[in-house]
Amino acid sequence: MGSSPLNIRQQYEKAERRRSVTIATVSTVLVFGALFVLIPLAPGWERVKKSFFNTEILVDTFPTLLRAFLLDIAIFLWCAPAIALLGLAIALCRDARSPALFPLKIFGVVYTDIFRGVPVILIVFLIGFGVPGLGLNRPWNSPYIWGSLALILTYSAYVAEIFRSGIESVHESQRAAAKSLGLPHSDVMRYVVLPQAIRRVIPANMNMFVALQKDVALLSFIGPVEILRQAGVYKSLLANFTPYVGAAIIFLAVTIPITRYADYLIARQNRARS
Amino acid sequence: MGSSPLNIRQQYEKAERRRSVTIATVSTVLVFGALFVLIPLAPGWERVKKSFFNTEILVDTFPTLLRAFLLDIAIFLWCAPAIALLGLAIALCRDARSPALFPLKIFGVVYTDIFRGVPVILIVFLIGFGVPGLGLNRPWNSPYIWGSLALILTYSAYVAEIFRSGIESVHESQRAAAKSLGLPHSDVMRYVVLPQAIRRVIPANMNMFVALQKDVALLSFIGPVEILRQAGVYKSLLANFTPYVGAAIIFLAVTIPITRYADYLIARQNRARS
Amino acid sequence: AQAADAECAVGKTLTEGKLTIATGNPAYFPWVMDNDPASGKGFEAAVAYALAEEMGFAADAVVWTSASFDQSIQPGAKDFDFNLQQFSITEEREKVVDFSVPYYSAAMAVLVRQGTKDAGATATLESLKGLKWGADANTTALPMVQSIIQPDSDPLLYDDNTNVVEAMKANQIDAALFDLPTALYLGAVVLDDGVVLGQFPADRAESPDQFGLLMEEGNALKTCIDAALTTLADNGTLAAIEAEWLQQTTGVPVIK
Amino acid sequence: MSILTLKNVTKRFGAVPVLNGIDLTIEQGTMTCLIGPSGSGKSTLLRCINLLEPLDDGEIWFDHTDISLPGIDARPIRQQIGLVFQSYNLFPHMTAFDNVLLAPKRIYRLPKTELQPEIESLFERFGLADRMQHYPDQLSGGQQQRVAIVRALAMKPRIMLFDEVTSALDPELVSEVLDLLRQLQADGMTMILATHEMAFARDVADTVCVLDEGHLIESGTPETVFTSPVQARTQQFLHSVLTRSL
Amino acid sequence: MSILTLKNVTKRFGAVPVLNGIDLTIEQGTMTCLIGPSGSGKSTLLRCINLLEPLDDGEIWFDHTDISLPGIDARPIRQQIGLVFQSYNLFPHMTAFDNVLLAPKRIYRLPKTELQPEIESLFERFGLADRMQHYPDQLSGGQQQRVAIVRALAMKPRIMLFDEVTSALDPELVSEVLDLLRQLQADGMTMILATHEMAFARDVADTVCVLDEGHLIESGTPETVFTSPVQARTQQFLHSVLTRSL
Ligand SMILES: Nc1ncnc2c1ncn2[C@@H]1O[C@H](COP(=O)(O)OP(=O)(O)OP(=O)(O)O)[C@@H](O)[C@H]1O
Ligand SMILES: Nc1ncnc2c1ncn2[C@@H]1O[C@H](COP(=O)(O)OP(=O)(O)OP(=O)(O)O)[C@@H](O)[C@H]1O
Ligand SMILES: [Mg+2]
Ligand SMILES: [Mg+2]
Repeated sequence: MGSSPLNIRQQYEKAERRRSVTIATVSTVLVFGALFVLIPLAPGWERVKKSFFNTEILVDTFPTLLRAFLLDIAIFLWCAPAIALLGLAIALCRDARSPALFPLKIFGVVYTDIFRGVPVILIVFLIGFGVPGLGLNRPWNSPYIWGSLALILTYSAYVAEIFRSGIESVHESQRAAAKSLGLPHSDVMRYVVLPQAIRRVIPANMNMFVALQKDVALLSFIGPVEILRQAGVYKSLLANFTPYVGAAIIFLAVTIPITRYADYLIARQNRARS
Repeated sequence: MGSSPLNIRQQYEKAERRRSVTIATVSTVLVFGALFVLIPLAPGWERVKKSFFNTEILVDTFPTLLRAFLLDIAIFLWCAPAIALLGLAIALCRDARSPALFPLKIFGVVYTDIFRGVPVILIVFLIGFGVPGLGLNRPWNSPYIWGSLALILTYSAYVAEIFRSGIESVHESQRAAAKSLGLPHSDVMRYVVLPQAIRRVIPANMNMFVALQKDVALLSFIGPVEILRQAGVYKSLLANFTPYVGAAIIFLAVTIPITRYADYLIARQNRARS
Repeated sequence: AQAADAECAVGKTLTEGKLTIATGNPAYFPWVMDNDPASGKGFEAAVAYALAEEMGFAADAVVWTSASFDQSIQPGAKDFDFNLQQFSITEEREKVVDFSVPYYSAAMAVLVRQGTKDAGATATLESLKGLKWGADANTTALPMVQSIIQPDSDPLLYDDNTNVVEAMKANQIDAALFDLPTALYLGAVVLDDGVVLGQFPADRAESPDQFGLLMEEGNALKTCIDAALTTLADNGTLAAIEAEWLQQTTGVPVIK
Repeated sequence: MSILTLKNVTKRFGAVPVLNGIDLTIEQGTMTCLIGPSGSGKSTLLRCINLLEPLDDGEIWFDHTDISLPGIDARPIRQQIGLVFQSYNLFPHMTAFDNVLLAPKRIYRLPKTELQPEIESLFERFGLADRMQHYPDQLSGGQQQRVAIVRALAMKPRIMLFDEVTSALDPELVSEVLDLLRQLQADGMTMILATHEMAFARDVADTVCVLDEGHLIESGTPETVFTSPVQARTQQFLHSVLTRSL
Repeated sequence: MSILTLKNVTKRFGAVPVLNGIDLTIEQGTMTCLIGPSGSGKSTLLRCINLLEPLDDGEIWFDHTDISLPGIDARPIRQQIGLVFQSYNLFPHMTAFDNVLLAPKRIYRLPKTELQPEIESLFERFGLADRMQHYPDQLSGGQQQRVAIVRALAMKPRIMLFDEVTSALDPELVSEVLDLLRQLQADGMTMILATHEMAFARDVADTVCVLDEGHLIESGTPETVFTSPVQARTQQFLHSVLTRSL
């Protein structure tokens, strides 16, 4: 058996694997080595390190940042369901096919155009500061309410487009099959199209909700002390940017697992489809 | 011919059309009527109008805002090609299949994870203030350069994922067909896979570039006076939010046509595929 | 007089019997020490308590809250009776909100790093023109830079003092304009090698920079506050607080 | 007794005519096979009969009603006219049983328990009893098509339309579906089939209709159409399809 | 004279065996048809011969080289072994001409002008001269498959592999592709075909091989295999496929 073809193949594969691991190790060591050796040689490294990578400040501020991040999570948790519902409603508006529902369709189009077209931060300013001024009294003028609404309106426009693409991806024959059984339009949607459409766009929506999680931070511009504002407060007090690095770390800890998982779901779906 | 079936159908369609136009008109009038009548009845409307929809201020500040927007466009114009190239390079890294190229693949994964996981604004701070602090001298420490780099790094992570999905959407048989002719891997990519992949992801990338156009505004946080900052300056000077409305109008004028066009391209592609 | 003033504020505050005062988050040295206005330490914190007392509120009737400039100029109900945060009084702002009579007249000062001074920058308009300028976009420093100094290249703008200073550290800008106490503090503490190059005197004829308390437009409390502030100014209390908390400003050359 | 009568049925997509004045009468209990080249309008004709496409002209009489009139409520009619497609038939997120259950449950608003025995007996009759709780992707193509047919039968239609129900199947799986069709024919179901299975058509059809570019160019018993077609176009079509497999 | 010899060819996907020790010898200038149920491994076998899949065991001798050795440069070998698939053959973003031109141009690094006459004559020979500047989606399925075959021929291969090149075609278009294969056979090309076209296989194949679950269960002249198969499984497969179309 020593020189059988099977053995040749296995030996070859083993050698290939060994070679690849060697290359991987060497190149990784080289790249990181270069980063760790070269950057500290820069004349301003000490200053940058003090300003951006100050361990002491990181340790001191991290717990508070983490606490502030709870507010991000809370805002996220009440916005996400609202966004999903509103997004779905608007997607259904845009999908309206009967000519009598044309105004709904137009409404959906205008809505998504406006809220996808303006930077989130402007919407947050305009709604977060504008609506309360219409004469609402506490607690109804809270920036939490109106800031959240700004996020909900903006993101539901994106989510609506995702739902719509999901609805359109359900093959026309599925609708035809359901209709040909005599089911009314609402049942066709509810039992046949939506269950399939929603399942398909879960990964895309997860990516959207990662983006939302990051944009919750924009609420800080109208008052709420969430993680970005808290980092900003520390930055001002300590004249040091390390708290931002701390915030970045916290964000990565949340967003990487979710994006990875969404990517995994998308890849699985693509495999299943082909 | 007066009562032929053809005529019945045409009459019916005409009636339907008339009905739908009526509904559309009435409901549009109702909705906008409600908005225009009810909102001004709110007790704070006068104040909100003065703060947000101040025609005088809008007219005064609009030309300057428009000029500031030229900076956004300039930054966009030099970032977009860099993002496309870097994104493509990283997508190719992630697509590497040979085990010897595994390190490249890992690099691609880590890169996209980090830059998709951290809010853009944090990256802008960290790179825009951090790198110049390493001791670069003018003009090499310019916030335009490093702020742009922050955008390029962030967006190329997203664009890379889009390119990757495009590359993966090219059917495996296309690669097999090219390989079976004896073409080397680089030619398979260059002549067969990429031309198809890139064409397919053009609409998705267009949406990405609309988002970039909006995020260029974040550069204002590290110095450049682009449209959002210019609006902010006016806001401070005039204690009035109308300039933000002006900025929103300018953004809409640019983003709506592009998103509409991208949506149209996507819809056409979907039709072609099914 | 005390009794009359005390009655003046009755029924006009946000919460009956309490005086709600807003300041920034964070509040900066030397206006408020350690970001803790309730300690009464720092110029503005001390002014706030003196004013409260003058208006008939005990120290424990003072409630602190925080509100940014944007929150303060948003139309509609405010969450504070007044906001003191080095707001400069300007004509345009007066159209949207109310200001009290001034409680401080700020000299504006030019902050640079030692390297810039070594390179030959001097306290003359001529020399300042050639520098690369930065400023806090939300303050009146920007119009001053543009109207008085008229620099050769457009200034870069930032959201707060710290970002301005960071841009200085990164060598992206040479000089920035702050009110004098802030400039002295940033130059001495935040920048390792900061130098206050010169100042524009507070009592200059055109566009003096004066800080006032910011209130919702038409706030009934305004007359009470103005009366109390005038009393504090007249009886020397304000001057005493200024002497205690703000550094000596002599020795900073006047820009020619 | 005729159950379905088409008169001058005409359909355009945009300006492109797809059906050009089709006249056709279907007798109760017969099997009609539609043959013809790709793109000749077979699918469109079936979709028009099922009211999935509105007509541009012509009439479709079902019993004593013109069901092609605009504005008519299509749902009760569709329940009487079953339609099974070439592919994408079953709802992939439901088990075979739920696929069949959905329409009766929603339309008659009956509880599952009441419908269950009847549906189960349908599954049993067509040899699918052990597949009821499977999802479509756990079934072979032939099984999927049979479940799709059962689903249409559960609404107790009076006519069944089949649109190339075997074209997407692996050659080995075709026969099990054709066997089911024979079984339905034996039960006396009225059926219209668009098909490329010439051998089957010749074997079991009562009438064969040849479509070409939206025209009904030939129609008659299988013997007539296959052995002595009148139209040159029919001869040509039959030649190109049949030379290979004979 | 044998041109290709498979010895004990074995392939697994993960733990699933797909080819179980196939032994097969192909003579120069013959046509071999692979038949067998769906999933029996026909496509996989062709892909292994084209070196698109590495073997797990066994040898593939092409002339006097074992081309299955790991680490061998597959490209010059693939140029000698053409492969045409069931579908997704042509590059949709190139004209028919450019599809054919790509490989010779990149591999021999010759200018277009030098290659043009030869390629044009290929197109002419197979009746596609007027389709050279069309894009694939402007061609019918049969024309696409013929261009794909021309593309493989342009590399002057010594063997051609065909993987169900007619399965995705409308029935009317099948014959034009089969005609082209007959033409190649007349030219003396060595060919291996995976196919469901039993009539064609019986007509023109020199050898018919029956695959079942990765085993080569039967192999011989068409007469032997179709009329008196040895294996029960072959009989059963032929029965299910042939009863319908006869
Ligand atoms: N929704 C549609 N919009 C526009 N044209 C259509 C539509 N559906 C079908 N057609 C066109 O109508 C013609 C007839 O199509 P149909 O599907 O009825 O043919 P068929 O006989 O069923 O063909 P096949 O055997 O390929 O199924 C074709 O030319 C087709 O392109
Ligand atoms: N890349 C792959 N990964 C895992 N399994 C595979 C892969 N390719 C094929 N198979 C499996 O190998 C078996 C043989 O597949 P193959 O495509 O060779 O069959 P076939 O005889 O060509 O069938 P058909 O007639 O349907 O084309 C099947 O069970 C298939 O699921
Ligand atoms: Mg059809
Ligand atoms: Mg195959």
